Amino acid sequence: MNEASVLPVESHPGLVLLVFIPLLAAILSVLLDGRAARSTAVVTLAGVFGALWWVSAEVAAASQVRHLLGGWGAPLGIELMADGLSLAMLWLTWVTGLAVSAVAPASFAGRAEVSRLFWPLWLTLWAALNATWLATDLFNLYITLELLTLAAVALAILGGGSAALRAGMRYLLYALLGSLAWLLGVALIYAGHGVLDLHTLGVGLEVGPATWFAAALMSVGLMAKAALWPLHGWLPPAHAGAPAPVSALLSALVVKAAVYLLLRLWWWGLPALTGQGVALAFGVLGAAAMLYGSVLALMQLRVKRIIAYSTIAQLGYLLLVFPLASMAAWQGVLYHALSHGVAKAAMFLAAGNILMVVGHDRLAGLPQAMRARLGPSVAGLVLASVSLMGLPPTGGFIAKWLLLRAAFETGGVVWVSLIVLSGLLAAAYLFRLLAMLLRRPPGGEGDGVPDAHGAASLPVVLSVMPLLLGIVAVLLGFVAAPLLELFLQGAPFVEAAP
Amino acid sequence: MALYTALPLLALMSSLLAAVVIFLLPEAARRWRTLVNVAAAVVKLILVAVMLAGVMQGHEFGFAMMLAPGLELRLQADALSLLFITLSAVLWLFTTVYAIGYLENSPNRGRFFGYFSLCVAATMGVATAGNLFTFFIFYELLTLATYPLVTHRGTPEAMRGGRIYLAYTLAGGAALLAGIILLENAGGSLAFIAGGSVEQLAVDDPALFSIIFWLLIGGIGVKAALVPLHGWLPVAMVAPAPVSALLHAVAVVKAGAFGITRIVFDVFGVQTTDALGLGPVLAALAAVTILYGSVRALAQTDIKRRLAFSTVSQVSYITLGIALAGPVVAVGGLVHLVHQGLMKITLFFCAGNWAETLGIHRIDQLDGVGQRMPWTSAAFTLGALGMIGVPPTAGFISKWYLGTGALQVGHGWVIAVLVASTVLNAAYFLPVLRRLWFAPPSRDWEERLPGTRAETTLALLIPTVIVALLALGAGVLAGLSLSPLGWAELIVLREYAR
Amino acid sequence: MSQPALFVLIAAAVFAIGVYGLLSRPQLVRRILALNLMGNGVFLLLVAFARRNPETIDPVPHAMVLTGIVIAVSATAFALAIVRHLYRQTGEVSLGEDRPR
Amino acid sequence: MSALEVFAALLLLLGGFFFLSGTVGLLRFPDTLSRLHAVTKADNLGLGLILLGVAVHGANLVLAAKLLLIWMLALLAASFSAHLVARSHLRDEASRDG
Amino acid sequence: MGELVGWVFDGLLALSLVLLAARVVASARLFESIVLFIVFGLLMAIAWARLAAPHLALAEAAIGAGITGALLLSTFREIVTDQPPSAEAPKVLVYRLRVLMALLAGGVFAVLGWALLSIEVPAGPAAGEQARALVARTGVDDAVTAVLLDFRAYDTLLEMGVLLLAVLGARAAVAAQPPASGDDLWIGGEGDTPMVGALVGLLSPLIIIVAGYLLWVGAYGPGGAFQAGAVLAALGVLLRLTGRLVPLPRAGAFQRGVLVMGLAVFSLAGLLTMATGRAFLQYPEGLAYPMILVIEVALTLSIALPLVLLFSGSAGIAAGRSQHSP
Repeated sequence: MNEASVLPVESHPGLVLLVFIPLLAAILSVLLDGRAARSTAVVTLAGVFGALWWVSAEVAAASQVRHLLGGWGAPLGIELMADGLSLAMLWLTWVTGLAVSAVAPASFAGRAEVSRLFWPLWLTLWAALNATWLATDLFNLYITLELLTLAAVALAILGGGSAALRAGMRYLLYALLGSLAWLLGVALIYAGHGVLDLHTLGVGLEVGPATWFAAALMSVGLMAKAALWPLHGWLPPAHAGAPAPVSALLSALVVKAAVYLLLRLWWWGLPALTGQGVALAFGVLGAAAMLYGSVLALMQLRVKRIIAYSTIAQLGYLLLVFPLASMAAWQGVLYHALSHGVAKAAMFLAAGNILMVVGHDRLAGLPQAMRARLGPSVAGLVLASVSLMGLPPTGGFIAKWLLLRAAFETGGVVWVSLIVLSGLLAAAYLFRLLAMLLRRPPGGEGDGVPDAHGAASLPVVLSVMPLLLGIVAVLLGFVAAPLLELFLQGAPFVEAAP
Repeated sequence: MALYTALPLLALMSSLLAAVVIFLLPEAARRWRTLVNVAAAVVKLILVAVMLAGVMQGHEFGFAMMLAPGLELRLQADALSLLFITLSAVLWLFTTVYAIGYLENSPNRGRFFGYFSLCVAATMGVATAGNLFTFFIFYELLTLATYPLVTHRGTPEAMRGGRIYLAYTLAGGAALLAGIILLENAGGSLAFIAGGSVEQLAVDDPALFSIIFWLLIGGIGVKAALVPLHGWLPVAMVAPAPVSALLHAVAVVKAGAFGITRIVFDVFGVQTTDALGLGPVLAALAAVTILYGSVRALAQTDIKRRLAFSTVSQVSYITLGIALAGPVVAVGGLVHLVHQGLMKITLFFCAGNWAETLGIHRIDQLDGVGQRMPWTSAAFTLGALGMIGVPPTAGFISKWYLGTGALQVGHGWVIAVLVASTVLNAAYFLPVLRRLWFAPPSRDWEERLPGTRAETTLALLIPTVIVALLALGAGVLAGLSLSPLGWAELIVLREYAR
Repeated sequence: MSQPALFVLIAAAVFAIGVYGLLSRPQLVRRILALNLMGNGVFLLLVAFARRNPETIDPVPHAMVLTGIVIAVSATAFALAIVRHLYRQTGEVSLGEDRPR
Repeated sequence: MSALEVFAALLLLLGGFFFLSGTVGLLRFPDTLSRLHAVTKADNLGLGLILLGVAVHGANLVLAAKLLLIWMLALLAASFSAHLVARSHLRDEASRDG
Repeated sequence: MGELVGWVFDGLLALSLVLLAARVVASARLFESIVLFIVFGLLMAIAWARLAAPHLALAEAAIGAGITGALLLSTFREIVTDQPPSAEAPKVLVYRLRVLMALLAGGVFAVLGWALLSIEVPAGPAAGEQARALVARTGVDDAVTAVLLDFRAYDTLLEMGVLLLAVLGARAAVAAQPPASGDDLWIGGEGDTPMVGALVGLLSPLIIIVAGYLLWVGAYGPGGAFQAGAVLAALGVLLRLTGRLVPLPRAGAFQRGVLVMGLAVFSLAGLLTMATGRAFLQYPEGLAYPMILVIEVALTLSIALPLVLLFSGSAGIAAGRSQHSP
């Protein structure tokens, strides 16, 4: 009985640091009450980068790195584990975090209380995200999910009016419902298996009604948190109503945590259940999300709403790994998660700038935005949109290519048409937005709209960040080979024979 | 040495860098922008000349990098690429000068020239693509870069034109993508190899490869304006004249025709295409397009719309030549790639000169313009006679090779098509010439550029005259080995040498 | 029927009642109450199962529920704070249909 | 069953009876003050008897001490809450009358 | 006989729980629902006791029923002062929807019940068995405390983060609409009587003693940081209600320190063990108990303060005397 805990397993300190550097920074920012936020952020970013580099090197060498917290190990203790998938999400978190931390001081300038609260909330969110990417314990994941929920909702209502409060409340209700469904599933799993560790569970899975029901409950819970169709209702108001840096975090990372867990749960924890029926069910849900989100995005009149509905649609892609179930699909989904994250962050930050300068984000007002010298923001918006449509030469294109290849290999014509159609719909709703930027303002040549005044009030870092992220989204189209090599460590599929 | 073999990349970067620099320049920096534009065009011309010399001596130029597992970005310069590169590099220089003159004092020039350069970079990429994957990347990039040019004026008609253009080209891109991945999935090589590489596979599964062929041709045919995929071309005429010149002569339509050549020559191979029975069908489609375009052109009263339908017709000469499996007919098709470009750009420059100088847009306004603007009208006459195919113009060379070549491989019906087309060409061009030179001046125009010493500004006039002379020279000097004809013969020799 | 089985069923019933409450009562405080009921159902379930073998009571679910109780009170407090401020600003205590402004 | 156990059981039953009557009073009496009267007195006594019963059953001095402490606390709480309820009732009446 | 009594008792308890839950949901008046929910929590505490989970009984009584109840009631006081129950008669559609929802809930019950009863006792190596087997190797005797602070200490640590987030989140809700001056913060202690002062004076030391006892006893019996923290929080609520503690719009440095102390001490302890070449929170031999005790003390305070702040609805609190006391 005891040997499990005395096995000489190397516990890599890097994993712990990845969670605790942001957490300690959060503690510090509560203590300092908003002072020295920049230095805290810089140190945190540097620290997490170092730890991430360290862990990445290990994963590249050993495909999987673990840390047995308390030295106990599963099934009694809690383990942290990093593989390629975790690393992909950890790096995405870091990049998004860098962008958000950079713009936050300027974005919340002049709003002391909001700024005071933003830092501890965001740093805790970061710790919770990293904890989620590394967790393998079902109950521990319940706690990280709650951390994510509370931090995300608190950030979403930060500094908003009653609309933001209402949206946040709706988000909270969905998310708490999701947590409870997850917890009930965990209870059922524990009752039937006596273990909470995903890997141990996956090895000794007992297939019975309780396990099936638990799997369904946990999946529904995660779907509510990931705003997967038909549990998406909370997302558009919450993401569209939050401050721009927060929207970027929510869209790029927080919803993805739930999808990530969906993958972890089914491919690691419940491999024996992940058969045809489940695959088809998730495939259909993904397809519904892709089409529904796209069509609704086409109907929106506000920039942030379009971006928010686009998130619903884009998350649907991630579910395609279930029906396609191949290495190519895994690569595609992984890369889609990355490039979507970066692109979404860029778009929300750009939309935030438009909102700040033009005063609203109605589509009809965008021609003025062009006049207001929002050049870099708009350029970032364009680059990110191109990536989101899956057009070359961007990360989104590589992802779409890999997914399509997988669809041809395994899925057949239905999935192929779905991906193609969804890409065209994305192009439709995004070009609807971009076309507005090229349109001649109604007032003819009148240059008298917000103009230089607006640009002057926009700090450089805010103005440039969307462009930088957009460039990253494009660069992702060129570095996929080395990135995927790292991020495929420990993937649940093997490369198909050529 | 590495730099020397990477010349295709450098040629591409010369435009790409120019695009980036121009985007970064402030709107008011007119001189700098002009300098960058012209310098980039000249530099590229030099690079292309070096490559041309190299290829003549049998050097190989290539650059490759892995974008994702199994996806290689490959640029290479072979004889066929150089035919296209040289055409676009030469014409870009003149179009740039022309565009600088044309857009004098109009708003958003920075944006215009940025996308303009991007567009040429994409064309370079299409021309030097070493495999279908790379081809697709630049093919889509071309779509993205041309869209803002089409909608440049920002008027409702421009936006509508842009929308239709996008709908066609993006749908075509999707079909192309599906075709490429299907080809890859069926085991075919994506690399461009003279003589094709799918012979054996196609014999094994002719039905599948027919589908692939039509997906590819369908996707590319959109840009080549193959009936019934031509609908966007007349609508896109709302763009400024240099853009139309670019679309019709240098970039978009040519990229389509070039792509069809690549598919037939270097993916399927002429023999395989013919063996599958695809060639004659494609040729028939091209023939229909030739006649349809001419008939529609006849009915247009707007100069640019008439020219647009003329393009629909003329570009399919290229397709026709490629589709019929014979060396001489292929030479006719390939050489028309260049000839049509030279002639059509002349015509569009003339149309632009008239519009810009006298505000003339309709054919019935042209009465007696030959007296007011003799140089422009003479250039137009040269181009029009070439289009009709009067000896010894370039158009005559093309038609001669097409006709004799078709007879050689037993497709006598092509002669009938050529004759009918020539009659129609004459029917829609000769009345214009009559109005220009022989009708009494109606003075139904407004002088927009008073005070210029020549008939119009030199920036407009000089490129027009030069390209007209080039068009003439291509026909008269066809016997030289470096003439378009000589080069086309070299390409065909290599293709058929196999 | 054994004692754990009885409480397990009760837990299921309480959870189901919570689900009904969450769906049928739009008033926000009531929704929070319903979520708390559901949580209590899950807690009861865990602890009842921990007692399946009367001699060896499983301490892990007890620890889990203890953690769960604290998390539940945290989430409830946060939710109630939002409700209070929503009421202060709008006078509403339920979420209307989401209308994009 | 020993005599002690029987005694304990009797005490418990008696305590239960007081609780019951207190509750009946709470439900049946017409106004706040008389309800308060019923609940506080009967419940405090009931709780005391029950705790005494448990103490007798447990036959352990430490336990008995703890139970006594609990009863004291309950008495304290009950008297204060009764006081506050009565006070607020009187205030309500005063505001209604005047 | 004893078994039968147990059965009857369990049966009645179970029935009451279900009926109360139903009533909480169905009651027309919110106040009634809240009060019944508190009663439900108390009965849950009894259920925990019946299920041999004394830790939970204590925690439930203090937190589940006590603090949650106080929070609900104070919210009720604030939001429903002048709101009569909706006079609008429910429409037919609403009834139909309700039937649908009831069917759904019934379905959940049926499937859940069926799934639950189908569960077999797991055969493989279960976490629980290991936990009991390895308690001796931790610094504490109580298995639940061992799980909370050693085997699964990481859970407990992150849970402190949740509590912290709740406080920050509540402040974020305020930041959405900053109060004009701070005068809308409810002070408490209206209508104070001399008796309240006497009660507070009597209870305060007692409660502190109880909290200390609970903390200390956790090492080998039911109790521990959570229960102790909840009891302390109850004292805070009492003082807040009677105006002995008054709200502040900002938390001072000391309170901010207490707020994160548990999290900080816990994290630093873990990092310290890691710095000595062990796994995170792998206590060195012999130092386990002292380390756990230090952590627990920190946790207790960091549990109590957030709960009080959440009840108070303010970012900070300060000592103050009720204005109305004579």
